[in-house]
Amino acid sequence: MRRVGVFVCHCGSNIAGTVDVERVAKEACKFPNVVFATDYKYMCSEPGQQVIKDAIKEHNLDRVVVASCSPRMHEPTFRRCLESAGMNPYLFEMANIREHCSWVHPDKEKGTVKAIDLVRKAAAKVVKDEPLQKSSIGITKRALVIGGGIAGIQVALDIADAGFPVTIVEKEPTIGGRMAQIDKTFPTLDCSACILTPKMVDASQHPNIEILSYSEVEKVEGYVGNFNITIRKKARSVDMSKCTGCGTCWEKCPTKVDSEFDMGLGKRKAIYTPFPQAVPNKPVIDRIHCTKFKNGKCGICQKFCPTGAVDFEQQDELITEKYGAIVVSTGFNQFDHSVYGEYGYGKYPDVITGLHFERLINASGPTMGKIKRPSDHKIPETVVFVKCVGSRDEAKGKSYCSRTCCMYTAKHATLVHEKIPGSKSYIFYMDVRTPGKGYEEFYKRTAEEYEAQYIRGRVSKIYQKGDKLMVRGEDSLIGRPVEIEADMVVLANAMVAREDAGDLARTLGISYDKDNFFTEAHPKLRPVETHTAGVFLAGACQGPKDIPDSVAQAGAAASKAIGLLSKTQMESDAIVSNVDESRCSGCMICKGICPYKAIDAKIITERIGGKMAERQVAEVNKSLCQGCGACTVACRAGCLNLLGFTNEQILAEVEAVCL
Amino acid sequence: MQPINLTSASAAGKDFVEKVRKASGVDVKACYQCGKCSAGCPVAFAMDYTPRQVMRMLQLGLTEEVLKSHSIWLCAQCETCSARCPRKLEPAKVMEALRIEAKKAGFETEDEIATFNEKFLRSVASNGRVFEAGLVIGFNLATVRPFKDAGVAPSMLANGKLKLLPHKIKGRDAVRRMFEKAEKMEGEHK
Amino acid sequence: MITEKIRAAAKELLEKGEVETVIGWERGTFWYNSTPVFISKPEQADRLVFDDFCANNLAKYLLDYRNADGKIAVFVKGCDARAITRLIQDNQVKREKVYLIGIPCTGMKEAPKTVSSQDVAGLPLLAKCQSCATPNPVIYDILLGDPVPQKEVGNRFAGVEALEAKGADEKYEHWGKLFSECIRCYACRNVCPACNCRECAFDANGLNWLGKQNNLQENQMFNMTRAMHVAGRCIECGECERVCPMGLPLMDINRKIIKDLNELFGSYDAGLNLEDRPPLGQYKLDDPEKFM
Amino acid sequence: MKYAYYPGCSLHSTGIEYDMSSQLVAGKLGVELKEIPDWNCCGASAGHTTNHLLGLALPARNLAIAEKEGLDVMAPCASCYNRMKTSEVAVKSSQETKARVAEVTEMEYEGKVGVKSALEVFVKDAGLDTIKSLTVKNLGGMKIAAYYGCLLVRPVGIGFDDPENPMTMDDMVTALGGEAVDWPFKTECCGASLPTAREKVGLKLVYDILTIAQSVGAEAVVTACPLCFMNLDMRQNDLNKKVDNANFHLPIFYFTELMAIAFGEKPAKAGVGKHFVDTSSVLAKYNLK
Amino acid sequence: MSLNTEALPKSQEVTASPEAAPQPWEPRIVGFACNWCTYAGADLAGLSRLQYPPSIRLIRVPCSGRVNPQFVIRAFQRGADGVLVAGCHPGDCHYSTGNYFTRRRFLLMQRLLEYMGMDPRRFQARWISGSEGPKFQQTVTQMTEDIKALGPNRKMRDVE
Repeated sequence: MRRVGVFVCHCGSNIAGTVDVERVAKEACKFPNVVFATDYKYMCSEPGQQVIKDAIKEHNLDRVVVASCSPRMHEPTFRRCLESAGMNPYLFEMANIREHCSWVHPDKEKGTVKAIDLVRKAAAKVVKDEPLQKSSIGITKRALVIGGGIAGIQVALDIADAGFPVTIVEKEPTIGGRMAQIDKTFPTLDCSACILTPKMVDASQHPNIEILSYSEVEKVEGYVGNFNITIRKKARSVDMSKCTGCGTCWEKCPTKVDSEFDMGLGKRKAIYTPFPQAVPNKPVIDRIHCTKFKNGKCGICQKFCPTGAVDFEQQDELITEKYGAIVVSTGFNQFDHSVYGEYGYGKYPDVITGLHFERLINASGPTMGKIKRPSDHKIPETVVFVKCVGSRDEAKGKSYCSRTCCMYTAKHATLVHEKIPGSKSYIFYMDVRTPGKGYEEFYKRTAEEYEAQYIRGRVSKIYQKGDKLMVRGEDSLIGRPVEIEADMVVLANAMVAREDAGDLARTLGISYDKDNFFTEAHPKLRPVETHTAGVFLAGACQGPKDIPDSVAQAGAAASKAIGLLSKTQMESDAIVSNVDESRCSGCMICKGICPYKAIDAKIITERIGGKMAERQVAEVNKSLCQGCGACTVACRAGCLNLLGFTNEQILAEVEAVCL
Repeated sequence: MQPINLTSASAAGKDFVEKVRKASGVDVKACYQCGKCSAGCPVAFAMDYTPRQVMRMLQLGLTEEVLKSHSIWLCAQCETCSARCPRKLEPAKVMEALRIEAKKAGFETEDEIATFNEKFLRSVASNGRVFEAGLVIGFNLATVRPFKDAGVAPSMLANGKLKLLPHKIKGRDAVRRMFEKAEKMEGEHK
Repeated sequence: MITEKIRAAAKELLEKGEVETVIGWERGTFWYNSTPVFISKPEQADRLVFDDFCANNLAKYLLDYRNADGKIAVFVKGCDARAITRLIQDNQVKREKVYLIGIPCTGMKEAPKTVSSQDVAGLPLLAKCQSCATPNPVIYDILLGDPVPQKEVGNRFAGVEALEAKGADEKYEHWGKLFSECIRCYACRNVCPACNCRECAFDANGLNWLGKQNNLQENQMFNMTRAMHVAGRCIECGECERVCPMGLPLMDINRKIIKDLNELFGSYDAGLNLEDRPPLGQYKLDDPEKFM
Repeated sequence: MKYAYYPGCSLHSTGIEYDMSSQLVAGKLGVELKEIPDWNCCGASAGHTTNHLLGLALPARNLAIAEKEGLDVMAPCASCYNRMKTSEVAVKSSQETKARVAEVTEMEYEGKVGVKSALEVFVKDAGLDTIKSLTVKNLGGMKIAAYYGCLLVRPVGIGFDDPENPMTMDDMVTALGGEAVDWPFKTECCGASLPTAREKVGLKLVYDILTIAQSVGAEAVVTACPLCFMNLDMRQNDLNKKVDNANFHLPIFYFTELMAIAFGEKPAKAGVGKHFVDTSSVLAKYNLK
Repeated sequence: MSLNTEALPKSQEVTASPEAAPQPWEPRIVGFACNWCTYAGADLAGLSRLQYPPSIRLIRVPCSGRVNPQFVIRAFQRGADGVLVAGCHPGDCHYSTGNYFTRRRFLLMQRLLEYMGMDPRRFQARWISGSEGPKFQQTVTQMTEDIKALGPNRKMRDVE
């Protein structure tokens, strides 16, 4: 006979509005084993939890059911409440009569009937609950940062400063990410390289930081505190220990290739570093374009290398390392505007994107900072900026707003005015969204001091006429169609997720939304965590954002990781599988099912038929087991049971719900 | 320019917007006034209200003003706006629905275009096909410009591009009945 | 002729002490069913026989010898050998502890309708042997006699397809009538080599998966759950159907599962080779998602 | 291949050349055209902007007649094609629409047959290789701007080519040995009935198209719609008179005329003599007389 | 001892006529929802106040892989008119492979149930992610309609 207490929450009017909470409490009293039932305005509040604690003492309760919101929200809260009342926190069940009942069923009568059923279900299960203990597991005090952009670098520096070793895995030959391509940064217009490169150098020189550039994460196994991660160090064809970065090889290399870093506006060699201030400043051979790899000839770089660092036979190297925490900061891609037939399908050379423009105005860019249009290298007089290309466009692009384009387009207009005297820039916009600190003032200055002409209206067509680009729009403030003869058009393309974001999410076991941005644990309350414990997010991989927000998130993610790594032991969840060895026949079908390899065979000796005999049974490693329960169904005899969700508990719930 | 009394306008406008939605399948409330339709519209320059403004007037419930506009008649139904709308709306279908509603309400602001269409349909109703010569002459007389484009007539006649007599098809009564039936069935398109 | 070979083989094994026990068949009380026999001395070998009525699948008896020290010899027909493979895969039998004597099998006969007539030749094959796809043992240490040609089996799922074509109510009527006759004697489970748990989930007290009542819905639960438990393990030896006192067509259920497994997850027959893993114990990324 | 041929009102009068050249090309390509008996006008834009149901019913009657003979319809005129395709899609996608249209037309149109534009039949289905092989007198690099207008390519789902940058006619011109000039106004609207009903507005559209065509160095414009043809061809001298420094002498062809000529037919037989803007000089230049 | 076949439940479907019964019959659907995706999706449906018929009772399990086919039979035995098993989309499982096994088990189970005479519409499995509140709402609404059309379930139930 159990002594169960049922506590029904009003949640202000959220539940009480469409569920008769008093009646639910009254009905609850009639359930078997329920000795006490009450209702209260806010169960999760301090006084609410006090009601529970008092009731436990007063009525000598040994099981508690709270009928309120989703267990995903307040299960931990009420478990702590039970713990403080001296009860094992796992003798507790919740009935979700808010999200699954009051909020979705307006009919009060039906809502109440369903609420009563849900409470009966919870009461039936709680009777079968057994006290459970958490077990503690060790933590590998080491963090992995995937993606070496500004966000990744900031996370690494913060964690390293807290005294923990960090590894940055960066897909490109150098860290720096998108920010390295940018010329100036808003709203203060300080030069991007001036504030980024020192951080890159700090990262490379920090004793606690190891940079694995030109590498990718191949496989992630294990769980929070004990990830073992396989990293593929792609073959650079250059021996990093010998190379001094002197640059002779890329001077002598005959093969010229479009530089991805310069968005195809400039050239690079087959052996190259993406940009001069690269960290590590060691080149990589692009095996697709290098003639040595294509037809075995050439090899000039090897001949001229003073330290003999060039090694064509170098192969990819797979290393497996243990980490306690992972921070994902893989950044973003730029929307590919070639889907817009009305803007020329990307065929007009002088219709470029924001990043192309960044490379044009960048002093270390292909045009040494002079804004020359790609088609004939003339300096453009009239520059038209088109915003929301791919953003806020459900038909051909993304439905969301990419947050940063209004500011960087204003910045571009400012720089056009500064760098090309007598030039005129027009900006087609729908809404100017500049909410940051000092952003609005920056935008106002562009319109007033830098004579940028803002036209409210989306551009409908851009076409080549002679050497001019005709841009057709409507100034919707006066309601007149307008046309501009431009020399160059800069499209403010949307920020989209990396094309391999989905695969990385599956590798890490974290979820991602319809646009392939990684999904945070809670949009407001846990923005830098994911539902997978130990995996944190920072920067644009979680959603479009600018540098200040990315760095702020990096700091947050780092603090979360530090919080985790600073613990000596970590409690692993008590919801784990458990084997009834007396009935297990050792068929080991469960072993093949477990995704965490938490089940293994062990030999036990027992007295059978008068003599000692050995027998094989399954054994669950409590720290590896994450409590998914897939093994329990595979076990036909039912000797594997998931504590907290046992077969008996679920059967009891099914029966209670079907009465 | 009198201020618009929005309380009464939007109340009246609400069910007109619903009528437009039923007729055209377009929910004008979804339009966020980006202006891409007006920018791409080939005849926007000649309109009193650009397509975007027409959508805005519907959103604000200015039903009569929109039904009296020139824009809904000048629209050539070339669907450029519908092809490029970022909200996947179809302003062309709205223009079509508004032109039908305007005709029903007796507003034919662009009377010449209205007359041209009427003459066109009357020719179809009576012959089953358009008698082009009759249409042009009828239209010119109705718009009191009897000799408009008269210059081209002789060469067209010579090239057999103008038939003097309409070709009446056998099924012309069936076609005429179609006109009446469609009229009776309110022409609603679900 | 086979019987002499069997006796000679058994005698030699026992004399040499290679095996502790030999499991085979001997003449039963009636001429039309031979029963299993367990001999441990060479001279007892003469009791062994192999005729048209050795239908029993001897593999499951090995479960009683889990902890016996020394090797066990067992005679295996085609279906029995698949059972051995399954038992090894389920870690219930160690390969090195059994000595398998394979016998190519031409199929066992049904018991005669009238006891008196001694006409063996005229008797039809057992249902399970008519659709037998593996007359020759897939695993053995020695093989007595040369392999038997594989006979044309036809569509072994014909019965299942006929049932599938019926309407929902018709099917419920069909199975409802049959299951209401089930007396839950568990003979089918006890004879089935796939059912090799130490203690069956239905016997364990406290785990009330199955009510003790012998009514229709509990019978349905038992039969459906057993079908799901042996999914991917059933070797179509047909013993369950043969031993069922109520004559329920149990193979119609197991064959339905096998048909679905093959259709959904690629062709698979249990017990054919040691490396196979049962389909429900693994997955493919591109598994079908018909109704999800 | 056999099609129910739907000429449409213009092809029996102002667009006579399009009918003549289509028949010739059909003969050369082995496409059998059987004119729909007693076909009626599709209502064009006047129909569906006056009564939506009428706009669907008028084309449906023709489709119903063609369906009786089990033949898909070929409609050279872009407007007729657009209207019939809209009716076909509407009837196929909703039972209710099918019932209402059937009630109006008093004929059953199940939606078993569909409609194709002449461009689809003669170029896409026939295939560029067939066209190349049939070319006897190639166009010798004549610079031609392919003008599609709007109703052939829009709306999406009704139009059969890319709404922003269609290439079917461009490929045909190249296959015939001409040079298809890349220009941005391929799908800008010519104003349809506006040049007739509202001259000041309509003429500006025609003016813009012709100006851009000229600026890219086109020696001729090819189109697949009788209304676009009439606006571009007949209105040139109106523009030359009414707009100062407008001096257009840009020959306009139907794509079927060019195909017929290239396949060895005599230009006159294809109907090029009936144009307003003289075509003989450009044909002579590339000895296609 | 043999059972008399009259005890066999009458298997023709009792079509509930909503007008006649005073209180329209509400089907009872037992739902097994995986904690990380479908349960979160149902929470999101609640957060966005998406109304759906109160016919479903969700049982939370850590992963759809935890749902044993025998639970489904037990639900039908005890009177459920419909059973829904829902979890993360394959590839998104929080435990990486849990739902691959769900898929295999319930593809087989669904066919077995159908083979035994159970109307397939009564047993559904769906992939509903944490961000698909509307999909949860539609699934429940659709399933309620289907089962209302079928009427109360008489099969595999306690024999009245």
